[in-house]
Amino acid sequence: MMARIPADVAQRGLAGMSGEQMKIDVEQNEASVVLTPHGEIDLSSSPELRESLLSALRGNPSKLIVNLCKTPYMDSSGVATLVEAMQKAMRSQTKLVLCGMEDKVRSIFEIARLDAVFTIVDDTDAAQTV
Amino acid sequence: MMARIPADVAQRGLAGMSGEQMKIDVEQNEASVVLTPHGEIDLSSSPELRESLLSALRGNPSKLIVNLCKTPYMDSSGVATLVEAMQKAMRSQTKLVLCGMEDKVRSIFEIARLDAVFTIVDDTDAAQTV
Amino acid sequence: MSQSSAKPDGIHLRLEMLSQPRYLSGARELVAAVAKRLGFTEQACGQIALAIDEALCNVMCHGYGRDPNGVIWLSIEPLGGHAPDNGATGIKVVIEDEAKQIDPAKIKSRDLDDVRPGGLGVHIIHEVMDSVCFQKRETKGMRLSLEKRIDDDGADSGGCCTEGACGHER
Amino acid sequence: MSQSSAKPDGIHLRLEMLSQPRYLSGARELVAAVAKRLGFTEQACGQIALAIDEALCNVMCHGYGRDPNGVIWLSIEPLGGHAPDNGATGIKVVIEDEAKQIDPAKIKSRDLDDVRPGGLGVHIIHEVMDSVCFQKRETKGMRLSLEKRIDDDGADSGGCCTEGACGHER
Ligand SMILES: Nc1ncnc2c1ncn2[C@@H]1O[C@H](COP(=O)(O)OP(=O)(O)O)[C@@H](O)[C@H]1O
Ligand SMILES: Nc1ncnc2c1ncn2[C@@H]1O[C@H](COP(=O)(O)OP(=O)(O)O)[C@@H](O)[C@H]1O
Repeated sequence: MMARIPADVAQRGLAGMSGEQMKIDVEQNEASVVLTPHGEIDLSSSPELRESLLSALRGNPSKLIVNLCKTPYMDSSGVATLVEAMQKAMRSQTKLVLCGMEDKVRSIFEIARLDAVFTIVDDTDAAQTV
Repeated sequence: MMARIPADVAQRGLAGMSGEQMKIDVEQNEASVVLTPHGEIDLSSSPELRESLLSALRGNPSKLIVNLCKTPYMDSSGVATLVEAMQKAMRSQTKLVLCGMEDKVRSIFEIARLDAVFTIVDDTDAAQTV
Repeated sequence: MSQSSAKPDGIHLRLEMLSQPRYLSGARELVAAVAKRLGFTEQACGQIALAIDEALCNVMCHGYGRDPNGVIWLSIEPLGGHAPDNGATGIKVVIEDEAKQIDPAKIKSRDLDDVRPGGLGVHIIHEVMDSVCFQKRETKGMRLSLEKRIDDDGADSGGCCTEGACGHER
Repeated sequence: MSQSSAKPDGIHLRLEMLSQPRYLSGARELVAAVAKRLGFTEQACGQIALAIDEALCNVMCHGYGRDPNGVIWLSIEPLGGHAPDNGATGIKVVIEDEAKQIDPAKIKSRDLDDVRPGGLGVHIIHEVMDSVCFQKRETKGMRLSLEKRIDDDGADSGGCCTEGACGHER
């Protein structure tokens, strides 16, 4: 009843199945970069967020702001991606700041007890001054 | 695999299956009544909207305003309910006005070519003066 | 519902549901969310959800005569390449039931100028979808096959048939 | 998937889906919309959606090793009376697969204090749901049975088991 995918396509696995939908705005300021992902962050879109975070970190900004005001949903694959970015950021003296979180998204950080581990502020203005 | 419902329960049919979720605010002014349904209006909730409209019309207000600003979705059962109310309202010299429609809801009125049949205004203030 | 191996017929998701109005929202949200991931705009997804809702309402009300024990199957197939990373060109949704059969030619909405409650569902389905095929199923019940292409405004753009059975199957 | 008559086992909706991340949103929106109609708050629906998403991610990644051809079944049952107008007291969701089997006792999340990417899904599922049962299916694959009661804040409130198989079936 259900359609299987040919083996050669299947072998590419899930890597190729991700992220063709997600738009991520990048705003480059003097010393900071603001990333604003648009849309739900789950297993299908988090690889694209990861690419975008790693690419921003390669520029060694003093601050990397992830603005989640356009993110109505995030699962643990998104959280994992942000944890990885935070650890990379710490090693390269970049300050990672999250802002603009909706309650629904904040609740996963609370459940994972990561709300105290990340620097989380209200909006990009607060993120610039923190 | 799927659960059937006992015959005696099933006989009550769909009437009893409706509307236990929908909240409808009723605001009674001197000559007008404003109904504000909260939530999606589909086959499962439109009977409750219908009850509420008929009850308001029984009071013979000179104006009945249906404020759809808390209605993110409506299907043709909701539209049918409003058409019925409009016809009843016309017979009893009540003016029926719709307001607060989101684009998504407006589009079903357009598809059904009922956007010119109803009096549709932006908000309750406009509805009071129309 | 057997859990044995799946035939490669293009169906990626299949929902079996009881004919109860309280489950309409679940079914249309499922289809809308899949359409979103396949590349439809937010607006198109809203319209697809509406068409699915109208089709399911008709099965519940006319097909099953409001019996809450009827079963409805809804299957979803991406059009234009089934590989998970291929850009889909559209969506196909097939709705099947075991309800009473009706001549597909008899399924039509009222004249829009004759304003009265009801009689809009079939019109809405035709407006939103590019292809609309009502068929009697081989054994019992009806099958409604719906298709919509991405980047199409949903206007009348030559579905395989717009009235009655077409016998056209992908 | 057979379309013959349905057993009265309480399941009202059943989704069969391929193990592809792009279909996660459809599955969780389906469950969230049904939960809403059964009487859960908006917030509870969001949490249920998250738990379902995490469970499906685990089947896709760990069970099927990211093979996009795996099949996953998700069934939904209202708890506390199956009549369509009876107030439900909760929801039961069962997720089944044909993927590799694992000892249910081995399915657990990392220590939360040891901050590193990943290792949160199982913890989230336990936090959100009142009852979480991992089991090996009789033939092949795993079964995860999840329950949540309405008007329960999702805090640890005595599910039938929180670690490993419980053999408890409603
Ligand atoms: N699934 C169905 N089974 C039987 N008859 C149907 C079905 N769908 C539509 N019809 C017929 O087509 C007519 C038009 O349907 P529709 O445009 O949705 O308006 P309404 O449902 O309000 O009557 C219905 O009145 C019914 O006679
Ligand atoms: N469906 C499953 N099949 C096999 N193993 C699983 C399954 N679900 C969870 N596991 C095991 O439990 C561990 C913890 O899962 P989880 O808390 O979701 O974190 P993560 O998926 O990030 O590793 C996984 O690493 C895996 O070993």
